[in-house]
Amino acid sequence: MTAERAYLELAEVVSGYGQIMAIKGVSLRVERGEIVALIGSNGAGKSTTLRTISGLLRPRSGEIWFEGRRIDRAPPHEIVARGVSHAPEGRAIFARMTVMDNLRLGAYRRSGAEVERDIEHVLTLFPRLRERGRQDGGTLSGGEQQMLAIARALMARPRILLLDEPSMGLAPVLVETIFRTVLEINREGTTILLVEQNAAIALQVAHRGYILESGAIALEASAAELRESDAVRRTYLGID
Amino acid sequence: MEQWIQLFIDGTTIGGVYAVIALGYTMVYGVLRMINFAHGELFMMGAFAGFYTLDAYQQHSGLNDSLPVFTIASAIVAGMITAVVLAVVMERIAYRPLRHAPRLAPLISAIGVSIFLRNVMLRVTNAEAQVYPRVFPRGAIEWGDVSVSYIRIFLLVLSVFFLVLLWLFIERTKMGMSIRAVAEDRDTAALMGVNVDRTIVMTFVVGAALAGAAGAVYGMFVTTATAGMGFIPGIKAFTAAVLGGIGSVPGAMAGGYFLGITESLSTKFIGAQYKDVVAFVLLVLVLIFRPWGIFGKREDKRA
Amino acid sequence: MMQRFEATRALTRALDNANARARAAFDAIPLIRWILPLALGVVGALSPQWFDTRPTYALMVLITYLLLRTSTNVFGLAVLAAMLVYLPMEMDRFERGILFDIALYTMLGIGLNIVVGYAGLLDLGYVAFFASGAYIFALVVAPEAGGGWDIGASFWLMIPAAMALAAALGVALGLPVLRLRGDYLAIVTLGFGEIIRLMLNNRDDITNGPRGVYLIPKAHFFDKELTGPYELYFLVLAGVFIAAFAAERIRDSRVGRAWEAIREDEDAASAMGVNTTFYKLLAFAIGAAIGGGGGVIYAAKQTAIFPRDFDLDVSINVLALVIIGGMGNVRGVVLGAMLLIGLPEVLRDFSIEFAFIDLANIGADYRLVIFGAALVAIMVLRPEGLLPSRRRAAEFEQAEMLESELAT
Amino acid sequence: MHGRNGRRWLPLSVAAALLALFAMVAVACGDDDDDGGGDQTPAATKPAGQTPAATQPSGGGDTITIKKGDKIKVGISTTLTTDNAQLGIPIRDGALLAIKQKGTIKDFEIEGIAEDDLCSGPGSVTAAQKLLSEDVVAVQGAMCSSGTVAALDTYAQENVLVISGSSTGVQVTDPPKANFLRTAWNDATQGAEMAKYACTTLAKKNAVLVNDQSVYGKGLMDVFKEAYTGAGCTVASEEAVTVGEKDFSPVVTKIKGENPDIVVFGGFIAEGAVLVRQLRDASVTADFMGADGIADAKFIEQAGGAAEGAYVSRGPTPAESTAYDKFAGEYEAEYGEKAGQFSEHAYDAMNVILAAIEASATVDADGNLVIDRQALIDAAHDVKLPDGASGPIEFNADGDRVIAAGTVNRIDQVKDGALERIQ
Repeated sequence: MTAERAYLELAEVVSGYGQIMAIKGVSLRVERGEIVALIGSNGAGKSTTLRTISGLLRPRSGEIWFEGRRIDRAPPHEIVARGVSHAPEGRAIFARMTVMDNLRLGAYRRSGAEVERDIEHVLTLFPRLRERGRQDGGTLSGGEQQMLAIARALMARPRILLLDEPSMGLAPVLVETIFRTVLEINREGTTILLVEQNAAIALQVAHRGYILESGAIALEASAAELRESDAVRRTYLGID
Repeated sequence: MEQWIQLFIDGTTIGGVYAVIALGYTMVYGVLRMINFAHGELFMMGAFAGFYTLDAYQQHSGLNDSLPVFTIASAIVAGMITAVVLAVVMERIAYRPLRHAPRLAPLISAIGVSIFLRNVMLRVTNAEAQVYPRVFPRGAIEWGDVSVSYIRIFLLVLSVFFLVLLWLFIERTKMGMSIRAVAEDRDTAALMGVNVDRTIVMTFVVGAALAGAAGAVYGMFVTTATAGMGFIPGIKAFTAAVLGGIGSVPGAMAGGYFLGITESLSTKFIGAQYKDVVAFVLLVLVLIFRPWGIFGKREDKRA
Repeated sequence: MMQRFEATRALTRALDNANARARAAFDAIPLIRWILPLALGVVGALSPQWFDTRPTYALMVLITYLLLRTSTNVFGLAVLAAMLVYLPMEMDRFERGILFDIALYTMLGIGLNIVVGYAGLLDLGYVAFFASGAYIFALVVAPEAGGGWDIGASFWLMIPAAMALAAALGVALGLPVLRLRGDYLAIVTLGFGEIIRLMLNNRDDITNGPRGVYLIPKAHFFDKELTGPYELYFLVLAGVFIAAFAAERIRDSRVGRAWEAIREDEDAASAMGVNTTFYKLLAFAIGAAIGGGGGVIYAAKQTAIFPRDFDLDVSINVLALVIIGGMGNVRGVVLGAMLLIGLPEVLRDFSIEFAFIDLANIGADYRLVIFGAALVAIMVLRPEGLLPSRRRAAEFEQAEMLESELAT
Repeated sequence: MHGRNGRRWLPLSVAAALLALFAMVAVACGDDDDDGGGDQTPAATKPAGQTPAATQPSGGGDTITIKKGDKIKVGISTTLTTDNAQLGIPIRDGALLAIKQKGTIKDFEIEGIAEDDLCSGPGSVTAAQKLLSEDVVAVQGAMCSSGTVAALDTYAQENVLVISGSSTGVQVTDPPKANFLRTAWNDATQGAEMAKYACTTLAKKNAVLVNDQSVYGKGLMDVFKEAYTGAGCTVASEEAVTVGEKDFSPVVTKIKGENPDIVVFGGFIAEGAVLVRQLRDASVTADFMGADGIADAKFIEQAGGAAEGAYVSRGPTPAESTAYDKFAGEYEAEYGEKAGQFSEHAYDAMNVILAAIEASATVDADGNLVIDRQALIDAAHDVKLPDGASGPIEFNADGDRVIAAGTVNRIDQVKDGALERIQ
């Protein structure tokens, strides 16, 4: 154990709801510039992990470090201010607000002309959203909502992006579009922690991966190794 | 005919008061899914603050015969400040600890706050109605038999002004946007960097400022303040908020005016003793046919 | 600027911590749960300078103690029953009056608990049923009112009759509003309560209007006239036991499970084939019947009733005692009734005198101020109620989880 | 918990059985133990099958003994919380003033105990129970007619003398109660006198009646209407206002449309002042008339200038009386505030109580004060106070005041911001 911390580091984090602890001592590290995939089945604690990082849940014990500072006691809005942006599970679009308002909310902590520039930027990433700008968020299709969720998360100019199940419920074509954009975002310099049930695609874009089982890390390896691992193939990729 | 117009104006006046109070209910409900039963008491405290301000002026220097604009403004501001301070304190002490409690717990806590404030004021005033000094020149604009006094015009205009102001605040400002966001989805709003606690406090502040101002102006209109004066407008405004679709800002406005006008017209129609019956029957009917209120969103199943 | 923020934050944190500590202390330390009530009981019972109404106070504390301490075992209940009967003999008229009110409100609380606690239907107009029970009885038996409806109906006959009529009213009121949920239902029921009261006030021809119905004859138990709260207290007590017994039996039956399903997720319940309309109406009907029965006893004790007796405060009081006690169980209702109905009355005689402040009249003058503050304090310290049923406590945890999950 | 549900009925039913057993015993004992706490009051056994009206409480050996050195306790049931306290507190103070002035009866000090009756039936019953548990000799109250009607039964059970200074409702003494008297004027008298004055003396032939939907206001207006129409005048419409509301504009608009000669109001200060002010603001010029519910300086104060010219009926009063002024001066000297509209009636009621105690109490061999309850009630019936602050006081068999010869129903008019007697 060195004193040196990773870019994002979770150390023995225990967290959950009420008496029920959905994660029971998760430790993981994400280095700057990486895409790290967190893979696990339903109920393994993936979303809980992300919600704990972004401050929606306060860990019962353990530490979370980001850029050398502890963030596990900070409220969510401060964590956002430090550069952690979270596109939550199920997209959580503000259905009664327009697409533009959703994007502006993403840049809530900033203001001025640069916000408009950023909007322009994310709209080039997701051209589909441009057409929908005046529409209420609730009227978008599932894929559009997912795009909006990611776009909105980018509006905070995150240094790390937490993506929760971006592929959920989407047609394969759309999934591909979205993951292509994810890669692009990463190339622009944003670190990404990606939670996915669809391990195949997650491991294609990720550099490294963690397997989460019943609230604990079962395996850690590079994406390539995980893709080859028998256990992973059997459980998460389906044997083909 | 002229009587109908007069009744309509009467109803619009009290409806405006209901609407302004209803906004506080509906906004707090929006962000917290909680009925702030003490909201009517904020209105009452605003009326008292207004009274004490005007009374102090009168004791100190006497009130001029001309329209004392500054005095009136300061009474309204005093009402707002009092209500806001109280709202912030009550949110901190009585509601915030219950953020994750079963949903009926804050309701009871609010009832406790309401009983507390009402009885404190009863003690302070020795249960006597406090009479406002008359700051508005008596007189009215007359049109045939229709007569609209200056203070009524002021009240009418001010309620509309407040409603517009609030509308702009909610729709056009960043804080307003964060209130809408928190109302819709508290956690996601937090993920956007919205300080949820501060937004909730802000919601209380805005609602209380409106209620406090309404209380002070209403006090000038009816020229009395009593400890129990918040109760009936509170219930009516709550009804108005539900009528419009609770959680909906335009709904609360529409509901307030609708209720006020209905009450007023039914006084003529059916009899004053039945006006509340009419109001509640109407409420039931509206909700039977539109269970989510006039302006509410039907998808809101959790409410 | 930054420092100011830090200061606010530190203060906030300190408040949070203090709050959490107070709550933890209440939960964890037997001293507070058991020993303190006992000590309070002994001190209060021996200290006339604090409380004049000592037997009531002692009874309240003792029952509290028993409720907190024992789960339902024969011994505890026997002691409780013995005390409920014995202590009133030691009480004076006022204390018996308080006791009657506590018992009556316990009964109403049990009724409302079926609607709110079991079926999850927020009802702010429960007074409607209470009022209808009282008025049905009063109008039938009081010759002064309504031009002599005196058909010589016995009090005992009127209880089931009024209950049945109240239940019918419950169904009638319930039918149009079943589609409504949550707070919409709350305001509509509130509206119903007010409509009933206003109609009682306005329809002079039937109800004698604001002048009320008076000279209501006393109930008789064989040859014994039930003159006042003391005698009727036993009747209410019987009512409480029957209602409690029925309520708990129903809760644990198939009906109770249906209610639970509806409360948890109405759509899911409906999808599973639960006839939600029927079960919701059933909850209204049973709750209304109990309220109506309470109304009859109330009218008999009061001998004069007025529309104003049935205002929104009654509904709010009953709801508040159910929630403060801890929704979904009878023990909580008892405790809630004692606190909400008993406390303001016992406080009448509360006085403190020290140093330069003369608080001799603190109880008489400030009892409602204290009462309001106490409501807030209880809710903040025990948001799930003082005695939540274990099932409910589990739900509370779950609710918290759902709360974050759904980000309401 | 779940697993034990099935067995829960066992303890419950055992408890219920025990309870039933105890209850039977207790009810059986109840006959001899009517008031367990009251060592001073031996129980009164009541004949079985007594009529519900309980107009003739059993008297007999029902006496109160006050030990040497103890105080004579007298109860005051009035409203001390809620908005109605602005009526209730001056009532309490009026009654307390009488006690203070009296000082002692047969060397026994007198203590007034005020309880909050919330101006409601249930509240008044609770206050009655409280006062009885304090072993009061007699009670001034309850404040509101509904409260008195509801609480009288409780008082009758102990045969306690009750005199109200403010319950004016017709039904309070109809049917009459043996233990009840009042120094307040029966609305039946007052309403009729008001109607006569409005229709005949003022010659205002067309009236709108407004009541506050209370026992008092509605009752008074009903009596008024009957007498008024009986005298050949017409009631254009009957309106109602809700207690606690402050904006009566729609009602005012409606009244304006009726264009009456006079607006008659049955209710109290809070609503009355608001109503008259809003009438004047809407330039309704009809006369305004109210009764003792608004006969108070606070009405004028709260109405601003609008009360000017309003008629206020105050019940039968001798043409010349200095008694009220004397009382009002003493009241103000004592409390630093003006007396309320029922203060003098409460003061008189308390004086009747004190006079009756003085007349009926005896000191026994041990130096204890012995008061026979029935004798006290009888003595109260016989009390005559020619110089009562609210006029000469004498009671008829019903417990209502006798209208003394040479008195007329007093009507005041607001002139220059003060009530001035005009009849």
